[in-house]
Amino acid sequence: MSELDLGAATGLHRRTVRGSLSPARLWRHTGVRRLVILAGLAAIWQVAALWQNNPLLFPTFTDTALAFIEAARSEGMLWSALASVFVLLKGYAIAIVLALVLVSGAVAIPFVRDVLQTLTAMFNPLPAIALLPLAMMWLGLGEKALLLVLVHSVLWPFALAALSGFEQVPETQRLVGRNYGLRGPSYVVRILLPAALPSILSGLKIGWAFAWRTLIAAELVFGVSSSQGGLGWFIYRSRNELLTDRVFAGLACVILIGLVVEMVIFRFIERRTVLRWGLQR
Amino acid sequence: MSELDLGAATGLHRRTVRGSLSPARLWRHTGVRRLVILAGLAAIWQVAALWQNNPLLFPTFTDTALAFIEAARSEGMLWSALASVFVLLKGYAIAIVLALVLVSGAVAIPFVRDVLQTLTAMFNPLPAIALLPLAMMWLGLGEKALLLVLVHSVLWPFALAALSGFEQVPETQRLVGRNYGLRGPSYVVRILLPAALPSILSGLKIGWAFAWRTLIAAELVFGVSSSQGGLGWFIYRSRNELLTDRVFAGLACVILIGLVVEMVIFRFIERRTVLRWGLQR
Amino acid sequence: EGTIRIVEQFGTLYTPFHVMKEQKLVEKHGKALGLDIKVEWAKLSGGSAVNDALLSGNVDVAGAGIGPFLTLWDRTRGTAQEVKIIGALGAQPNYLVTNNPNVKTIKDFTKADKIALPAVGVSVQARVLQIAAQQAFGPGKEKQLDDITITLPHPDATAALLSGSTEITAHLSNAPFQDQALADPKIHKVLSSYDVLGGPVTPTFVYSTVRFKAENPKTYKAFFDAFREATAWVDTHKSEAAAIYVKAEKSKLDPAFVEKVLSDPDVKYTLTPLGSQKFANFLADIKAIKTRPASWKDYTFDDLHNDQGS
Amino acid sequence: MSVSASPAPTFAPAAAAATVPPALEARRLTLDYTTDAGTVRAVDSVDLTVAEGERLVLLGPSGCGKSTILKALAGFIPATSGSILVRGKPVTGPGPDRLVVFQEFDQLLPWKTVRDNVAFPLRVARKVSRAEANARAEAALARVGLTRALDAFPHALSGGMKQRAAIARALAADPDVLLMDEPFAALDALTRRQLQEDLLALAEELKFTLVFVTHAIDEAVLIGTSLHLLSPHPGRTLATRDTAHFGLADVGSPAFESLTREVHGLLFDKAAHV
Amino acid sequence: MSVSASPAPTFAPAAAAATVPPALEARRLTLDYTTDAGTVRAVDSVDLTVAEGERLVLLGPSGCGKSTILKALAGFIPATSGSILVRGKPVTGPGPDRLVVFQEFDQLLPWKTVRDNVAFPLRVARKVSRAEANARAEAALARVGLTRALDAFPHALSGGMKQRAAIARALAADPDVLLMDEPFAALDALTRRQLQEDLLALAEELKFTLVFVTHAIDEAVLIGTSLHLLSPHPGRTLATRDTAHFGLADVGSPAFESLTREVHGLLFDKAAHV
Ligand SMILES: Nc1ncnc2c1ncn2[C@@H]1O[C@H](COP(=O)(O)OP(=O)(O)OP(=O)(O)O)[C@@H](O)[C@H]1O
Ligand SMILES: Nc1ncnc2c1ncn2[C@@H]1O[C@H](COP(=O)(O)OP(=O)(O)OP(=O)(O)O)[C@@H](O)[C@H]1O
Ligand SMILES: O=[N+]([O-])[O-]
Ligand SMILES: [Mg+2]
Ligand SMILES: [Mg+2]
Repeated sequence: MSELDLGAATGLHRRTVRGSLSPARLWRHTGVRRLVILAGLAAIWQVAALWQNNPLLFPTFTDTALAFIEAARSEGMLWSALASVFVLLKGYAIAIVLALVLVSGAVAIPFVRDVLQTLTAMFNPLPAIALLPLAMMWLGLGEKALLLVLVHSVLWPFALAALSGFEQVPETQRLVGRNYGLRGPSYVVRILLPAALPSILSGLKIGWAFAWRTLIAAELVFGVSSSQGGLGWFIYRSRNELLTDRVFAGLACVILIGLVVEMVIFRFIERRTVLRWGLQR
Repeated sequence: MSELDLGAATGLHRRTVRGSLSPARLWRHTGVRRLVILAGLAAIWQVAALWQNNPLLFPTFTDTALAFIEAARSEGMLWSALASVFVLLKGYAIAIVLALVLVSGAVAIPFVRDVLQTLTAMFNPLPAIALLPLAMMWLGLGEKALLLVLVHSVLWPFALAALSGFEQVPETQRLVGRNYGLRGPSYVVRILLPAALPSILSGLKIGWAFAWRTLIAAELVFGVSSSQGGLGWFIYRSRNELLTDRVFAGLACVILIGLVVEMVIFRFIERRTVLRWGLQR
Repeated sequence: EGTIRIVEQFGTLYTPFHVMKEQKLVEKHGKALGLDIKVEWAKLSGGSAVNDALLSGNVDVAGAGIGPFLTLWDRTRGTAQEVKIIGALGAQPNYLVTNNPNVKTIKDFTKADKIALPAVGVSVQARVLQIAAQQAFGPGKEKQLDDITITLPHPDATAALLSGSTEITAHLSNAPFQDQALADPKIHKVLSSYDVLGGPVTPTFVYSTVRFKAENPKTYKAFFDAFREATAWVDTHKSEAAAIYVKAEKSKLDPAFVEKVLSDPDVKYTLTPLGSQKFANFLADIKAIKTRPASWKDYTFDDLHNDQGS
Repeated sequence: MSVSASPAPTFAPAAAAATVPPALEARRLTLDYTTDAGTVRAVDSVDLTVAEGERLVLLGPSGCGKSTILKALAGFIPATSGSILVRGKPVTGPGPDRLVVFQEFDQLLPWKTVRDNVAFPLRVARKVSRAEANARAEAALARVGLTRALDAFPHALSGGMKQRAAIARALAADPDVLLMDEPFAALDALTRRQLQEDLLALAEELKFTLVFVTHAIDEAVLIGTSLHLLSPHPGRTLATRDTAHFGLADVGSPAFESLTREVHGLLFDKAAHV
Repeated sequence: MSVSASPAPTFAPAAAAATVPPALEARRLTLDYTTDAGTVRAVDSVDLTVAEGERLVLLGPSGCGKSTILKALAGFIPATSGSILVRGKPVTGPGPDRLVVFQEFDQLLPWKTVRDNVAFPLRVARKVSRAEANARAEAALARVGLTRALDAFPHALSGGMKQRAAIARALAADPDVLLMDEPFAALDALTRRQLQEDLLALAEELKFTLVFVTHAIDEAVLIGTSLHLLSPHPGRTLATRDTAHFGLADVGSPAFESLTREVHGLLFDKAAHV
């Protein structure tokens, strides 16, 4: 009984592992391994940049780090990043919800699925530039247009991943859900979503990345109607002033946010869900 | 026996269905449903454009169709498209192979997996603009730099999808493969790849779409010495000259290619594999 | 009446706009006309985006290069959306700069050179180079150099040129990038757009729709007066203007450097279009626009018709 | 009971039982699978009737269509021809009135602990509170000997433990009709006998109607009130037998043994395995 | 026989068999699963020896660790302590010399037809041509009665058909050591008896070594040359029995029945189900 007493001891157990300090144990800790990898990459960067000796195109890691600190201190780069993150999260959330609604419709109604697959095949390859005129015409120059572009960049790939995940749910688990009388949204939420969680998570990661790519590209065109701009605008401005170390600092900020989201949020969700449930190794 | 004679009769059976012409039967044919959906979308487009009455921002479907024919005839738009497709396929193929190698390494060696996950979390959110200085410095401004950007845009999302697919392969199937002595590449090719095919296909679709997005965006920056240039350049040029109907014609070309790839190639693969194997509904 | 939405882009040429913003000049002139004007400023990058904003009715007044303007004017002529120039943002040369010591004139370029410019074939810079090629190699040879041009945004092109480690050996540039490049002794000027177009050129214009002016005459007048005042002020207060620029753009550039850029003897802050008609004629020659304007006044509001434009 | 259609209630108005339609009824039920390559007939014109509180056992060789019939009764597979009636009404789809214990090991929801899996149908039905659902789940799991695995996730269970959890889930939900597909196949003799006893006791107590698939003939005779024997693929009715009079006390008795032998003979003596 | 170690070969140097190391040997084998919440001991200090050509049957209640032992012998689970030797050499991982028939229904590869699934290990081993592999696959499938499903994909098979295909796959591959985990649990009585007979005949013919898990005690006595009884979770050795002298002809004989009853008693009489 005590050996199988799963769940309860989890927190305690982890804390024990964390307490010890032997190198082998430390190495087993994901965070530690990641730090080592990051340090390695930083070292490679530094050496490559020193060797190229071309700070206008490729500043060193240390220069970038200094520019980062400087920009964070005096330029409010972190506030710009925060502003970007807010807009991004808004667009991301809208896209995810919309995609889940569409995909739920698609698994329930074959015609909706045809429509969704057609729309995805059509719109997914379109670059943001294609949407600009329409976004401006219908939504003006503000955040709404930016959100449209963001939603476009996240919606289709996430819908593809989610639909594929839903369609891979093992037959028996579908039958179990329907056997208990689950239908419509509650069937999706209580059966398909958890069963397809590995694919959903991979779709969420891909969507997250593309939201960033698009936001940074789109902030150059949009969304600076008000006083400040986001991180994309910071990068663009630095680039226009040939402050390459600041451009890299802005990109490093994107990278850091990406790492935090991946290592803290997504890892946490994975450990708590798909890994714990044996749905993913 | 005859009832279970799977496989052999497939082709014949389909042809029979295709031969008949009752509306209900026709409707059951995916191609027909798709055509109806496309016609509906075209009609919506036409009405919306007529209602907006702003041809410089939003040309009608018919104007776009005329511009398409005109551009295909006298502007060599289709040749531009072909040129784009070739470059795109090159970058796409490199990225897919690279991703599969990395992901195979990641499933075999935990440390490689850490590295891959870290790299993906770091680089996936970076927009193509971030690579520009490095691409110029190391690869010049020709096709190679364009390929670098393409590979970047496909590699990370596809690696994410493939890794997630590999990690979802049911334990028993893994054990069966290893039981027969499969290891390394042959284990990946003969067990993981087919077992993870639904996720791989969704990753391929996402990668395909993003290759297009990136190609069109990147042709504005790279490799366009004025003589040639692909579809992206055609779109950009038309946009600069405010020939909006031609911009839309160029985008329609992207859409058509996307539809063909989805409905002909991907559908075909799916019907022959994951649907037939019961891995996906 | 009472609201005006203005869209600007990035660069030192937009300094009059910063001054208008900083000193609330539009509001001031509005009050003089008995009008409380609400001014909204937006910032976009790229002439296409600016034109889209104007066409979609999201802005009333736009600032963009002569190329995007003439294209838009050509496409909207005779429609409800017809656009005309309110005024130029100032005369400023575009330099062709190179780090290849062998290049003295554009005839010296070889296949080994690459000339960076924004949007091969269609940008202002590309047109200037084509006109220069026509002058250098003869009629019909305007595309002589197109094969060695390459599309690259100004910042990247400047960085590439300065670093000297890429194939880019020349750049048809813009302020302040050309000034930054020329600060490096390895880089020299090959030609100026002033040479090509035979005198000062105003490369960037502020324009609006005919309808906006007709429907909002007072607001328009307030803007025009403010614009004129700001432009005159910048032309005479270079160092204060530089400070305003640095502040407004949160620029990291040295204010002294900005002042130097603004004070370049070739630079003149004026509303009067200069060199634009030659440009329009060239576009008409190569059929990039359908209408050949009889005079620069065809595409300019009548407030400036008494000026010595070209 | 014969192979022909059971008497419909309207034709026997005088009989007391006739006013109550049977809990489950299939008339000339034919079931096909559509595959890539055409149609596979799995079940061919099978009639069966299960009155309220009765226990019908399906017996037949591997691949003869037992699981298919069960899935059709549950409402998952539409009849190609013929009809399925639940309390006299045609089946339109699955529902919690007919709970299924599937043959597959992966029928537990991987994202729920064993306790939550068992409590799940109760929670979905919203008939009881969370605490009550958990209490009932724990009681059902104790019955199948899984108390030590309450908080485990399904992937950490052995095959037999998974099946036991699925059985507990169905029993805890207190359904009108229970459809069980070889539920005891993966269990050891002792557990199997215990669960057989439990099932019979519960059937007496809760009066649910049961359709049960098994390969063990003695289990069939013990569990069922009637047996339905199927021919090899495609499944057709071979014979039916009334076994209501056999109880736990009769196991091993001469009558029991002779019926077992008879059924074995019916199923296999003339069966030509392809 | 007690829970202590079985006599290791080194203690009996005089015996002729001692020069040939046993095909499979486990010494004080302890197996743990590491989960989210800590370690679960599944198997505790089990010793077993299977000589070349012998057939060891593992018997024990559900969840006692039979499948775990099998997976460890196959090389999938490392020993927490103790050791596993194949022909005297420590096991380092899985290999085609020890083919496994798993307990799960999803062990067929979904992307291969039944024929290709069965031919797969032969193709991987590269010992035979494609035509030869297919011929052997078809022969093995005919033996388990699956000729009609040669070209079907696994998802279109019934549970028992999947298990039969998996059995055919293992038999066709002609392994040195065969590890079978309740292979006949989903089969009807006739098919089961046929496959028991086939398995015994093949074992005589091909002289493979077999480790076999079952819940049916009579099947255990019939198939095995020795039985290994395990206690409930965590699995410890309860007893071992030599059953080499029982053949098909003895089924139902008094000696057979008495051993069956004895084993039942050993397994369950004092077994305290949690
Ligand atoms: N999804 C499917 N697609 C096509 N054919 C199927 C499918 N499922 C089952 N069949 C076929 O239908 C027949 C009946 O299958 P079913 O699962 O009902 O058999 P069963 O009686 O339950 O067998 P078992 O005792 O082996 O579980 C089988 O011969 C099988 O080939
Ligand atoms: N992946 C796993 N993670 C954690 N614990 C496991 C895992 N697999 C099995 N167990 C535990 O190990 C014990 C032995 O499991 P095993 O599958 O070997 O049992 P078994 O004897 O084969 O049972 P059955 O007859 O039910 O198949 C079980 O009590 C189970 O709780
Ligand atoms: O267009 N992109 O999102 O890369
Ligand atoms: Mg079945
Ligand atoms: Mg087991």
